Amino acid sequence: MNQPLLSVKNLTIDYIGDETDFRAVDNVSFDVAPGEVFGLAGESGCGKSTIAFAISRLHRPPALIRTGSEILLDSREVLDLNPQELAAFRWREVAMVFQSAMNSLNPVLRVEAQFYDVLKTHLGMTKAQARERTAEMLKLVDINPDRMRDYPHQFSGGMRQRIVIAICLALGPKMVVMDEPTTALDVVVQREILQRINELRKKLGFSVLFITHDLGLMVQFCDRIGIMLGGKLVEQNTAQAIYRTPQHDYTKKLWASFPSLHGGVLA
Amino acid sequence: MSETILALDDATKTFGHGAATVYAARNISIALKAGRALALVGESGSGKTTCARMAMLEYLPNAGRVLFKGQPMQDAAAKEIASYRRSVQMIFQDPFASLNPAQTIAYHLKRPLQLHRPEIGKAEITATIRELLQRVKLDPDIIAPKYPHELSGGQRQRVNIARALAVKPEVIVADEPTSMLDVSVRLGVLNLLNDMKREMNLAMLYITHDIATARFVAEDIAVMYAGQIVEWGATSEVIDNPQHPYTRLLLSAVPNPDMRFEDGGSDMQPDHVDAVRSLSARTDGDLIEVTPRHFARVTAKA
Amino acid sequence: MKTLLRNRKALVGLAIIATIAILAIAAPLLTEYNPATRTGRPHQAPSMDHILGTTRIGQDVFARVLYGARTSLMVGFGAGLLITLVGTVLGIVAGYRGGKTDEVISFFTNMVLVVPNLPLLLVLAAFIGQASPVVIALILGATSWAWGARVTRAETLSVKQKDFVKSAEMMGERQWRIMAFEIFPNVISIVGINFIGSVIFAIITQATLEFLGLGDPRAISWGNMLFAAQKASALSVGAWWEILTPCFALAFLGIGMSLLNFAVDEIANPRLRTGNRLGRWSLLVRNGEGRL
Amino acid sequence: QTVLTANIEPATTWVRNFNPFNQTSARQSTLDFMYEPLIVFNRFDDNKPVYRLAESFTLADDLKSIDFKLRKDLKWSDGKPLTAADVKFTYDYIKKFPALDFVSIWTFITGVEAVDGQTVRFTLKEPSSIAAEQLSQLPIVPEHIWKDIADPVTFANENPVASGALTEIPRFTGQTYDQCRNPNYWDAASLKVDCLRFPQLADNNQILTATADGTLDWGVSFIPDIENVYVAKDPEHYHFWYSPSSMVAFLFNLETANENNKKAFNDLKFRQAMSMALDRATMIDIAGYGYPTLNEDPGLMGELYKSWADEKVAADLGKFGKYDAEAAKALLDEAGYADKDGDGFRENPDGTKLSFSIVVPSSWTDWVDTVNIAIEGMQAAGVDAKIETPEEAVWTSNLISGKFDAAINSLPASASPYYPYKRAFSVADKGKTRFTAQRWFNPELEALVVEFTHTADPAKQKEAMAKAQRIVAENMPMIPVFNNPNWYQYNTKRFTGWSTEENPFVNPSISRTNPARILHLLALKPAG
Amino acid sequence: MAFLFRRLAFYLAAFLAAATINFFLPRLMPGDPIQLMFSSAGAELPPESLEALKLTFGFVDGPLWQQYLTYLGSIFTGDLGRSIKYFPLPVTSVLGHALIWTLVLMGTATIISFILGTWLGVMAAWKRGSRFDVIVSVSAIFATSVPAVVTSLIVLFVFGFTLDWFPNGYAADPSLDPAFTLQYISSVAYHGVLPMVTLCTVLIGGFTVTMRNNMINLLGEDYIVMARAKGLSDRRVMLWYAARNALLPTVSSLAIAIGTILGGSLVTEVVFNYPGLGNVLYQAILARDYPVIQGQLLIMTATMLVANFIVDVSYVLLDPRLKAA
Ligand SMILES: Nc1ncnc2c1ncn2[C@@H]1O[C@H](COP(=O)(O)OP(=O)(O)OP(=O)(O)O)[C@@H](O)[C@H]1O
Ligand SMILES: Nc1ncnc2c1ncn2[C@@H]1O[C@H](COP(=O)(O)OP(=O)(O)OP(=O)(O)O)[C@@H](O)[C@H]1O
Ligand SMILES: [Mg+2]
Ligand SMILES: [Mg+2]
Ligand code: NI
Repeated sequence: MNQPLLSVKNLTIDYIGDETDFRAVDNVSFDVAPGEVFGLAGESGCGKSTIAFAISRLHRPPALIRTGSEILLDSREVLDLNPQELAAFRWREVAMVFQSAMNSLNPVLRVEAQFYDVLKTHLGMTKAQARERTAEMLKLVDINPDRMRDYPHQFSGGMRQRIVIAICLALGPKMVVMDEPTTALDVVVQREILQRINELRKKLGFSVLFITHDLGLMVQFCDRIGIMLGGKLVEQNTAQAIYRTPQHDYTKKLWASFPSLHGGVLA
Repeated sequence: MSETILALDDATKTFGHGAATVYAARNISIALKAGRALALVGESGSGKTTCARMAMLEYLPNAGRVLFKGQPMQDAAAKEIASYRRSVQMIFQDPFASLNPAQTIAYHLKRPLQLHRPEIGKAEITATIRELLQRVKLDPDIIAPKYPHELSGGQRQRVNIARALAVKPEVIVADEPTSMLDVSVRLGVLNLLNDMKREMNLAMLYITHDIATARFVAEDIAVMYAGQIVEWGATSEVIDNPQHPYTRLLLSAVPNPDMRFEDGGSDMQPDHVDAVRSLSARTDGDLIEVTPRHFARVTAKA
Repeated sequence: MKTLLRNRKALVGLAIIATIAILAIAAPLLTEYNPATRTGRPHQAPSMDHILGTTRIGQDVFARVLYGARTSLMVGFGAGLLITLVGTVLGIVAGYRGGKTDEVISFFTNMVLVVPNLPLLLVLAAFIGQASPVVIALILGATSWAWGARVTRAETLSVKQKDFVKSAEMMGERQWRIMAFEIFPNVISIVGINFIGSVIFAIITQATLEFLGLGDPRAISWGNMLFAAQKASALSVGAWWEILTPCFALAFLGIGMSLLNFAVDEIANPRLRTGNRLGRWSLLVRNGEGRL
Repeated sequence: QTVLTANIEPATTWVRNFNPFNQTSARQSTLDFMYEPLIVFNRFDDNKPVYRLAESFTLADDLKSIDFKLRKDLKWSDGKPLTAADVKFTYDYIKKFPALDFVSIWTFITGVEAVDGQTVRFTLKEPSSIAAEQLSQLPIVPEHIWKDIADPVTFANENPVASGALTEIPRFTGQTYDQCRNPNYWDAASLKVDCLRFPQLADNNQILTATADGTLDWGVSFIPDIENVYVAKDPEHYHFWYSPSSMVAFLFNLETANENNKKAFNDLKFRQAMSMALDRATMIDIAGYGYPTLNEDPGLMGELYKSWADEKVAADLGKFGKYDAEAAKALLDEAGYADKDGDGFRENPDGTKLSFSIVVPSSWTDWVDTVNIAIEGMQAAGVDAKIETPEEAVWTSNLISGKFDAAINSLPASASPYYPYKRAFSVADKGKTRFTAQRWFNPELEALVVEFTHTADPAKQKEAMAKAQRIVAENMPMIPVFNNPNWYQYNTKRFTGWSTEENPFVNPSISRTNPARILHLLALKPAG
Repeated sequence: MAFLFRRLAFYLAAFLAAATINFFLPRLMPGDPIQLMFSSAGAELPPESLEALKLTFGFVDGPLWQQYLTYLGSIFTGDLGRSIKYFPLPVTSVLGHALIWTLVLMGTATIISFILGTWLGVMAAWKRGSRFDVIVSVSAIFATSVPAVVTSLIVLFVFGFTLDWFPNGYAADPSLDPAFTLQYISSVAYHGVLPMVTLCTVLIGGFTVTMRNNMINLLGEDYIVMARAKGLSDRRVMLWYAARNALLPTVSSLAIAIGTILGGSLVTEVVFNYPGLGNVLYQAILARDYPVIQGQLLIMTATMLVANFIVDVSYVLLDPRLKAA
């Protein structure tokens, strides 16, 4: 493998409690190559989102990234960035789609304003320039640019999700973190969106860190997959290997719990 | 063929009025039979829950009937409703929300017994509760005194099932019973439902958006879109030989690890999807029996 | 309850209230003076004989403040209970029953909410004339339930949506049982907040009414102490002990109740809880054991 | 310009109302200062008449009519002449508008006529020796102004045309107003003060502040601990003098609805015992800061009407007016009041329960304290007395309607005991004023009171009063405890000539109830 | 829009109901103003003049329903009768005058404490757990829990009496005439300091706490996290995303707070002898000045209704989600 884009090393994250701490991520290491889709799977609460947050350094107290953890993006230590560098780093280099994209748009701001925010902060665009760029991005995700003056609640869930993705791609980031971007959507919409992302990825060449608990979907979409259990990364391999020849018991168990469309149970 | 226990007959339910009328369910006819499960699948907002609620008499259809053993239930007397309540039980989607956080598991199981099986004496209640918990493979000594938040999602859903079974129902309505559960425990719950259905000869309405689990649980399947049933028939028949474009679209969108996006898994064209949607949303046309006991809605080409 | 005791704010609040309650109960042991009678010369400054001095006509301020605590606590908790009871019942019934019942109750609730409370109470107290603490508690109960009813109703509406209520309905549970056993236990934190808030409100309002001379001056209470002190121009003649003592007593009790209020708030809404962990977090960061 | 700052009435804001007929809402500086009385009777100088608008009066021998002769060349403040026609107009006017007749003068007179430009004659309903005093209470208003006023009842008279010393209002705000010299005042030569200034003071605290910092020259307020709070601030200039004023007394409702209590209340021995149970010295000392004057006279004369007191009455019955706890108990024992059921309190001789409350307005704290001390004494004597503190308005209406057991009450000060007796013991007033609250009436006494007004001979008057006070003292319908002080503080920094304890030439109060305040004002002159 | 109409209908109904209570309440109070005046007017008023007084104040008793109808009519014509205590001023002018001062005092105090309290709440929530947060939260608790009576008395004692920095009463120096002069306005400001400080202390805690709690709840929202992920400056996230949205519920609490404010200002006005509505009401109650009490309650209720309505409207305007509904 050539030089990885993202390299997470020995990442350990605790949630500090009143008396005891909770280790949400335990010594996790993985790499994501440029243009690659890396999937993180595991059951609820195993620490997937915690990792995603750490990459953009979005954690707030009481989350604590333990000393010794490293997150390198393009060989730059993300954890050492100062506030200005961090501000510039966020969204330009790593953008993020959240678990509930439905709620990640500010309900009282027009869509346009939420684009403008990013474009102005990072590229210093004027309103007019930003509008142009917004239209461009919306077209990319199949949303009529005329609707940019609408408020989020006027869009359906799938549309909102696509808007978030459009905002994500507005600056052409090197990496997009997607934290269960489609859980709330039905399969048809889910499929539509993932296909769109796949196309864009091919066109724009960003890497994706893809988080979901749907293993079937993950195998379809990802190049490599990491399986998490209780904060630990228990298995990491190419998608096909995870599918065909799971090594860890937990991975096997996961597959065993999927009823398939055509047989009894998968695997 | 086993007897039909509960049926919706040409039931329609609307919300709002005037221009804002939403047809949550339109001319729905379904029949639940003893020992068989009917799966309702379809995208979010297609009216699945509405059907379930009508079946539960939570609200009455604006048009059409709810038939319980052939008896229309819309204007049944309170007494009949009470016996209906005892015969038709529901399992909810969210195992967190469907148990009262302020009451113990034992309480949850005790209430239906007290309400609907007065023949069970005080002393026997505890024994019955133990029995119920054991049946859903939970350890009564550990689980009964606990509060819902002390249980895992899978355990909670089992408690829900036990509660539904407590009154010895004839019909179970399960609205997405596993969608909130972790993948690893899903199958266990589905297996349990399957077993119960067989052992107790229950009629079951199984609602899901996951066609794969529908196949696992249900003998029959009905596909809904925008408040209408677009296709229904035996599960294997519908999945292997889909007739309606929306059913096909739905099947093609189901994640399939055997098909990488690169390998042609990404063949859903937006134009095609839109076309299917607008076609499926049309309200003209009828359910036509395509092959024996396999119906699909046929709409005249525009 | 355990969570309550683990909360530092709650602990301090409870300690304050307990202290006041104990002082009030043990009043006869702590002072030999009768709070109602003259036991010394007028306006004696605090001394060994009269720890907090004497009032204008020579009553012992310390004795009065101790016995006055009984009144404040009694009115506070009595009225608080009443307000909460009415508010909770109306709130749950309106929220759960919906429809006409809700419309009627909500109309009254909103109406009571838009009539300014203190002025109304003032008029009511004047109307009743020489409102004794018990009467004040009663009129507070009758006029101040609206806020509680409103929040309880709102909370009931959200609890009502929960599947477990649906489930109970489909099981054929009676309405009152659903309200009492399914809904009530789940709005208990709101009821708790309402209760503590009402107690604070009742204590403050009683003191205010009495301070304005609308209470029964025979009652031994903090509000009356303020009223008497103000009447005797205690500030102008430099008898600060007469006016500051009830002031601080009221403030102290208010703070205790408020702390409890905030604690219950935090327990009901864990997001608000800060607790110990942020301190521990900062410590760990300072020790270089981690960062963000 | 010399401006004298005074405080007459507490108020939260001044309302510009100088309608002299309005007794409740007009500014209290309206009468006397703005509308000159016909005559002022100086209570502090043997009730001698001081002639103001009138230069003399003549009472007919049969006491059935009275003539007032006005001074020559009197003028209204707008320069128009003031004549007997104005006086006649005024009395006819208030007959037409009974709402203006605040002393019900038309129940006292039957007619008024202007004999000539300077003389008016009133005919009286009954012979009265005090007609001049009665008739001097009402203001005289200018006909040329008032005849055009459609609704004199609500008329606020914002820019008064009047006859008194200070008629001009150059400045009036909600928080202060000035009342200045009448350009046409007949007695301008005597008036050395150009303006009176009245700052609005809402409560004791504010009054106290304004008094203590020397803002006020002339004050009539209760100041607690005055030696320290006021005098000590500037002993050279700040003074006070508290002369006796209205009498404060306890009373029992002889017609109370409570039958058991009624028995005791109607028992003279019970009333006398209760009187002896009252520790008046402590009341004065504690409740009154030592300011009131002791009143132990069962005949109600006290310090105030000392000159009218009959020493024999005091000698015979005086002991019932004095605090004597043991004697009180002994008298109760003797009368048969004993604690038969062992609850610690005495019952009626027939064994029925005796228990009553003394009502007192809640906001009158000094009285509340007084009642508390009274109750201590009564309870010590074994009588179950309690306190009840309704609001002032309720207290008043209960006293008037007789819905109470026992009360504390006051009788205003006056020139002679005639007024208190008339106020308190006229059966015609029953249920109309709070002064008859005790509901004790005695035809013999009433006859004596009438007799008093039917003679102008001081000796006969004194004799009537002596008889009257013996009846009162024997029956003890009221239990006097003290006389309220006549609150009065004065500041000699800017003005001198004050009425003082050493030179008490006039009632020093500036309040509306004292018409002699105009005399006081005329005596003041700028200091230095 | 339909929503607003419904509210409007409710407000009208509420107003009528409140007006009815207003009518009956004072009439049920024991003791009447005439007797009260009569008793305090002293001895020289003979009992006969009681009738004269009743005439003066128009206390001629018609049947109750007739009085009620007249009263309802008078509400809509704005003629609330004449005050008894401030006779013969019409109630409207008594209240109008007081209203100005209450607006000066309450308005300023509300604005100051709303802005300051909101700002403190925002900062405290943002710096969650910091020393700033601890200090602000604790002081807010203290401020909210101390009754207005106590606060005003202590403030008066410390700054009015002991230190003597500020006047103990009045709305302005009585020796100045009301005018738009610098001198008069600064005198108003100087006299307003203590009551203002008191009111602000009473009010600010509530605003701070509400805002802090709202903020904390909001800070967990996905769109806030997303705003941070977008690389926006902290300031912008705090103000444009969090504070703005957190303000919405605060605005609605403001309407309810008006009631508290009225109550708090009543006590403050009484303690500081400030010539505002609260003080007038208090005096009117003591004097049984029914017309003023009635007018006063009416005004207060109307104020509350208008405030609520403004909040309703602004809520709809501020929150696009509600526009659709
Ligand atoms: N603010 C917090 N304080 C304390 N514990 C937390 C906090 N946030 C998350 N956790 C805990 O950390 C663990 C990991 O959480 P995380 O959100 O990363 O899980 P996840 O894998 O994303 O789960 P899901 O699939 O449900 O989104 C969980 O057990 C959770 O309870
Ligand atoms: N109480 C209601 N009031 C108004 N509209 C409703 C109501 N309940 C459902 N609807 C509408 O009816 C339609 C069908 O809703 P329903 O809940 O039956 O869908 P569903 O298929 O169960 O969806 P999901 O998979 O999200 O649960 C939706 O458009 C929904 O918005
Ligand atoms: Mg997650
Ligand atoms: Mg559903
Ligand atoms: Ni009473």
